[in-house]
Amino acid sequence: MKSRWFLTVLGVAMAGLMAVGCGGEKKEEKKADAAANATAAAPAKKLVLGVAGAHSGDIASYGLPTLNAAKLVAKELNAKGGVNGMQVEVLAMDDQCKPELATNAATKLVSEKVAIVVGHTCSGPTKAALPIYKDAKVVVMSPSATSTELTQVGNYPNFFRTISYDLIQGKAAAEFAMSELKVKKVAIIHDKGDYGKGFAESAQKTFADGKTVTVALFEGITTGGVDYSAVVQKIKASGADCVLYGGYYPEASKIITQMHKKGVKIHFISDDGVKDDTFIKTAGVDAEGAYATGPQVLADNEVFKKAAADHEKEFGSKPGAFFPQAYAAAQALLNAVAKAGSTDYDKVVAALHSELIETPVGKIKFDAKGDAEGASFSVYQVKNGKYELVK
Amino acid sequence: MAVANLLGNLKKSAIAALWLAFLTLPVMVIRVDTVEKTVTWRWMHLAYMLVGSFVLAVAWHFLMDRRDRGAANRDSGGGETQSALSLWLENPSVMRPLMAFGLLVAVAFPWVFSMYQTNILISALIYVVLGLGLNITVGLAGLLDLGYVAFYAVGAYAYALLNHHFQLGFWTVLPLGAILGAFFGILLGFPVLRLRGDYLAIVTLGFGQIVRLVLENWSAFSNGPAGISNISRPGLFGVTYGVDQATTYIYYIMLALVVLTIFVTARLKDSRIGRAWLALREDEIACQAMGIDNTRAKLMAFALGATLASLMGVVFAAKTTYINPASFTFMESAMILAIVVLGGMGSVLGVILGAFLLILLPEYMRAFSEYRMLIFGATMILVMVFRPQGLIRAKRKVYKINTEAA
Amino acid sequence: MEYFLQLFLGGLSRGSIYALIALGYTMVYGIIELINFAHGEIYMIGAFMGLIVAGVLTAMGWPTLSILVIALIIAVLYSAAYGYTVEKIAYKPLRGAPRLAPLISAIGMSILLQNYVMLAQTPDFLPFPRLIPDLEFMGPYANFLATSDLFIIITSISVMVALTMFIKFTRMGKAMRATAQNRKMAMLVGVNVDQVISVTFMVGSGLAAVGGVLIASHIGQINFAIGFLAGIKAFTAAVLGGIGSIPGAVLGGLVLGWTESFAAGYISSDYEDVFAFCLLVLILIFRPAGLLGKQRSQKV
Amino acid sequence: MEQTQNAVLSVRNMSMNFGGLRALSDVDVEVRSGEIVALIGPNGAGKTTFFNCITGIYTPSEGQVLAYPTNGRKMRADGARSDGVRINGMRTNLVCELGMARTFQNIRLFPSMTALENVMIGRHCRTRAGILGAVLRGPKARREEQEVVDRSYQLLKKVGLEKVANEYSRNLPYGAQRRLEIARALATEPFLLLLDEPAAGMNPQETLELKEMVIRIREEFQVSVLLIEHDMKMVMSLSDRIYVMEYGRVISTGTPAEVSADPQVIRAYLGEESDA
Repeated sequence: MKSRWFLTVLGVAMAGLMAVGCGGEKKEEKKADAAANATAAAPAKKLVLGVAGAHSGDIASYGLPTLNAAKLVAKELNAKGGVNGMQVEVLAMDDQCKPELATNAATKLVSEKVAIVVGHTCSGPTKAALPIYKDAKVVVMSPSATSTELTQVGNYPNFFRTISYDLIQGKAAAEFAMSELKVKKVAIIHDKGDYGKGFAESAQKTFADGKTVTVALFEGITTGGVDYSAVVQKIKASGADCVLYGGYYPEASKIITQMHKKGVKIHFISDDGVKDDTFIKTAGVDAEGAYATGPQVLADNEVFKKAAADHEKEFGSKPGAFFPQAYAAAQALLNAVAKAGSTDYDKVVAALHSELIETPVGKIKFDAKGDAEGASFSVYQVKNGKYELVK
Repeated sequence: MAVANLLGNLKKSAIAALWLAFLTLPVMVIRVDTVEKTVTWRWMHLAYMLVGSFVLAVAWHFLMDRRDRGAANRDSGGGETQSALSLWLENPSVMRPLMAFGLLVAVAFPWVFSMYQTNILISALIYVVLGLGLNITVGLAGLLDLGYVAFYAVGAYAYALLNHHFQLGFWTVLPLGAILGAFFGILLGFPVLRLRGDYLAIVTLGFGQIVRLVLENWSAFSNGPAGISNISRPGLFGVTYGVDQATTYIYYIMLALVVLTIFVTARLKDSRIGRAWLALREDEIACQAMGIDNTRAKLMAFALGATLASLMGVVFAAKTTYINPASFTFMESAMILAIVVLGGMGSVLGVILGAFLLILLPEYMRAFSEYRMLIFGATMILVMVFRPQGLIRAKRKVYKINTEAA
Repeated sequence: MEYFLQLFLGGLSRGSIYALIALGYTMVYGIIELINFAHGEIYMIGAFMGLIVAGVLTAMGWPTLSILVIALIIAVLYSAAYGYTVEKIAYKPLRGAPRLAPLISAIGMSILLQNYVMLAQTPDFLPFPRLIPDLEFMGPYANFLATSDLFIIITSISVMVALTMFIKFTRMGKAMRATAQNRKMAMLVGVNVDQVISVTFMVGSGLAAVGGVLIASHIGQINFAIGFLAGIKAFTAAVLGGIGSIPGAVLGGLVLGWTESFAAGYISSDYEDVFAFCLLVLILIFRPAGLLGKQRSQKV
Repeated sequence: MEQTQNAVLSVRNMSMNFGGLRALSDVDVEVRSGEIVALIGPNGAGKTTFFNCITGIYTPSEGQVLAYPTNGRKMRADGARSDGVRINGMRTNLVCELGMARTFQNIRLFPSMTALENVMIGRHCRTRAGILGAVLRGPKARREEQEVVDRSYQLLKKVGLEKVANEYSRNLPYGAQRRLEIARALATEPFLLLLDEPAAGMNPQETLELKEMVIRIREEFQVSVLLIEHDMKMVMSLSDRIYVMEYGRVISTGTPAEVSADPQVIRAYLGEESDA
């Protein structure tokens, strides 16, 4: 009796889920179809802007600001009458920063005939999803995927980004260490992740090319560890006068704290994943004096000021990570559609390459490989509990 | 009686709700910022918590009563209660058309639904096979393997690397991956044979971690955390497909592999080998005392499970066209294990159901996005509490004896 | 030599951290033979309790040391309550169920608790105040061992001693041992097994909370996911030492800590976890019951 | 060494130590072809340990165990000789394959398998079908499987369990489970059947039936039987010879009449535990 009851409920629930899933799916598909048909005949009412990225899970704090940015841009344009007479609608797709979920998100967006997508948050999922977009001729622009190969290998003509990539960032950090800090011996530590290791390797290469600095140590650490004293001792034993860390802020703050505890007070340079206020909060006084590279944001950039103010008004909080880049990406994509006059793939891509647009990251257009011209990295230093631009 | 019972339940539920509200009070209500030295109190959350946990507690007690009554019935009545549904399902005159219908729906699926639906169904089918593979190791042979995902990684990287370096195609690597999986299964199987139960679990967990860590660190071999992209999709006699057709194509490949796996596992389950595995699971000493070579049986179970996982790895790499070590974490092993246990250890139908439930549920629950993992965890607990043997209880074959010969 | 000593002490401190969490693990396992995957989450909740209490008290302007004491007490009590509740919901209804069923509900509980804290608090890392003050006399030795390291080492050893005494000499401890050896017999001789299991969970969870608060204060940050890796490491330590054995948990933790520390120091931290797991596999192959575990001859 | 003619099992000077504990010391036991031999003694005398030592579950510390298979078994183990196989230290499954099958004191059936399947497990070492055979089910595999089912069913019939062939073994009554264990052991085609307290927990009527069954089995399957039993009435009327053990030693041996007249046995066994 009991099991029959249970199975019946389960069966109904599953059938219901399927029905909801599929049913909803079909309806929306029709809508999208209708939209597509309408575009051909007369200006339609809606232009769907896909936003794919980590909207849940532990990386969500890097992905959600992008969604907010897209919503803000859409709202602003809609208030001005939309793009080509169409109202912009944001369609969010969560990938939790996992490649397999990213392909699901991508196929869903393609199924819904979305032509322009802001995303994805992480490089790995972006690599997994891009072939699907490429085949369906969807233009994708990421505010945060910094893997060098995404643009530099040239596999994806449909991919653009408003952030500069690991190679440039690692180079910027290494050059800063060589020319400004005049270090002689450096220990490079990374978190074994795609992002952190990419940054570390690029810095290592720059040091090797520069020839004035020896790399005394190049090692990965385990994220989430409780203790990094062994690696700190190793840094100390190596006699390095500078640590270059590739990774995110939680480990960076643990390492810098333990370094100071063990009396290792040398330069600490890290990347954009560390250029986050949470780093200063978690590392406390130990964060003081640490350097981090980050995308160049013109402090007196009018667009950025306005976007940040809008964000405060709309969501009641300060914008999060990659917000300016995401804002720029949404702007650039929608501007390209407006300039192209339709969502036609070739025209949109051409417009992205040729049209300059004023964004929070500066006045940008995209080079042949898809990187934003003019977007680059600056170096910041923690001074009095705040990141301040030093170069 | 019923009313008193109901009132009693309501009272118990109220107490439970108060207790849970008290328990969750600090985390739900208070948010602190130790840097700014500020405290935020969010009392509304407490109210939500009270109401929510009361409703849940009432449902819990209601179900618990049902469960206990069911258990009491079973004890007094003796024998196993057979659910009407499973009786119905076992009837071949019902089962056959049902299976035919299911297959028809499955075959027609990509033509009716969108590429997205097909795509997530492929994921679900991959997990069906993974579940069935782990079911051999855990469900039939009783060897708790917490590092199953390592074999999945072996297959995925085998295809990715062979494709990347030597341009080998999907169909060439598929059998190679299977062989490699079996090889790794035996390789890892050997040292752990002496261990039993939970020690086996932790060592296999360790192996799973080692494989992932090596993939992460040995960049020269596996390209490290950056992963391998641009893996070819499967082609057919030199024809390559676009994403849409390729999805449909992989879907049919997967469908064929699922049917094959179901066929193989169903037949194995009631064979000489399958019985030996079951005996191994039930009582290792008695099993050996009855002349079964435990070592052989264990290695076979390990190798076969690994082969299926490795096969799926190849398909997975071909499907996503990009892999990195992050796809092969312990959580993935736990997920596959959950499919097996939730579905019903040893039951083929149960595992299939479990895979669909665990893979499709989060996907269709996108609407609840942030709450879905919470609901997912709760579902796992609830199913285990109310159906510890899994959704479908494994059944043994009923033999018809030829009495004339007897 | 100095380098060796530094690594040795680093490993000691890291190992004590593992040991502190492993103690609760091994206790629960000893009594009901359940790999309590949610133990790491209880540790995480203990740390959050500590953070919340510390946050409230800091805002009220209390002195650091009293905050530490009160935070510890409240975290222990609350975590014990969590342990009690978790057992009642996810494990008690499953006694007598197939062996893997409680394991799955434990994994479910772990996912549930993680997401509960993430949704109720935040997915970001939160700074944890340094509640353990730096003692002055430790100043010159900070290069080797910080005060918080010392604190954790002393705590795990005293907890180990206290726990051993508790199990050896108290009535409840005896009941625990009886339950661990043969639950049915214990029941027959009048041990309230339900109560024993509840107490075991409460004590184990309380210990996890002690670990949570001290370790969070040592590391200086927490988020909802810290329990997972800590749980796996502690479980490894417990198995290494011989699961169910209390001194074994501490020894296992230390051996694990030293292995990782020396592997990182002399070879490469890239592979420290690989070394840790290889060591585990090797030890279990040659001593299947762990370092201090009793080799139980199987009854036939 | 002396070797009695047509012995099927001969245990000489066997000792077993667990750490400092000497569970068996210098045990000599012999079973001849077609005999029913009983092993009796108070609890803790080492009877089950003796079984475990000769079936490979424990490796005896000293002495040797020789088996003389009567069914012309091929031997896979090292040390196979025409005049007997040394089986101490041999793996349990090989001992079984050689032709020595046992039951357990605390019944060890496979609870979630049916009665028939339990017996079919016993056929495992006498059949060869592998994974491919199981999956493809070629004519050979099918024939073998059918043979396994038929023979197992026959065995169930022999122990009177054919009506419950498709019941889960955990649901069978106690006495039936004991008989099922015997059927399972017989399925391995043994030359020597080792029964560990087969009548434990049975009522007098069941015990009587069991006794008759054991005699019938000996005739029909041409096996020798070595059994541990506490039921004196059954032991005395069933066995050809008896070994009496106490504190890990054999203290007396002979026909039932001889043993029951041995003053040492009366003192050690019957005197102290007359109602055992």
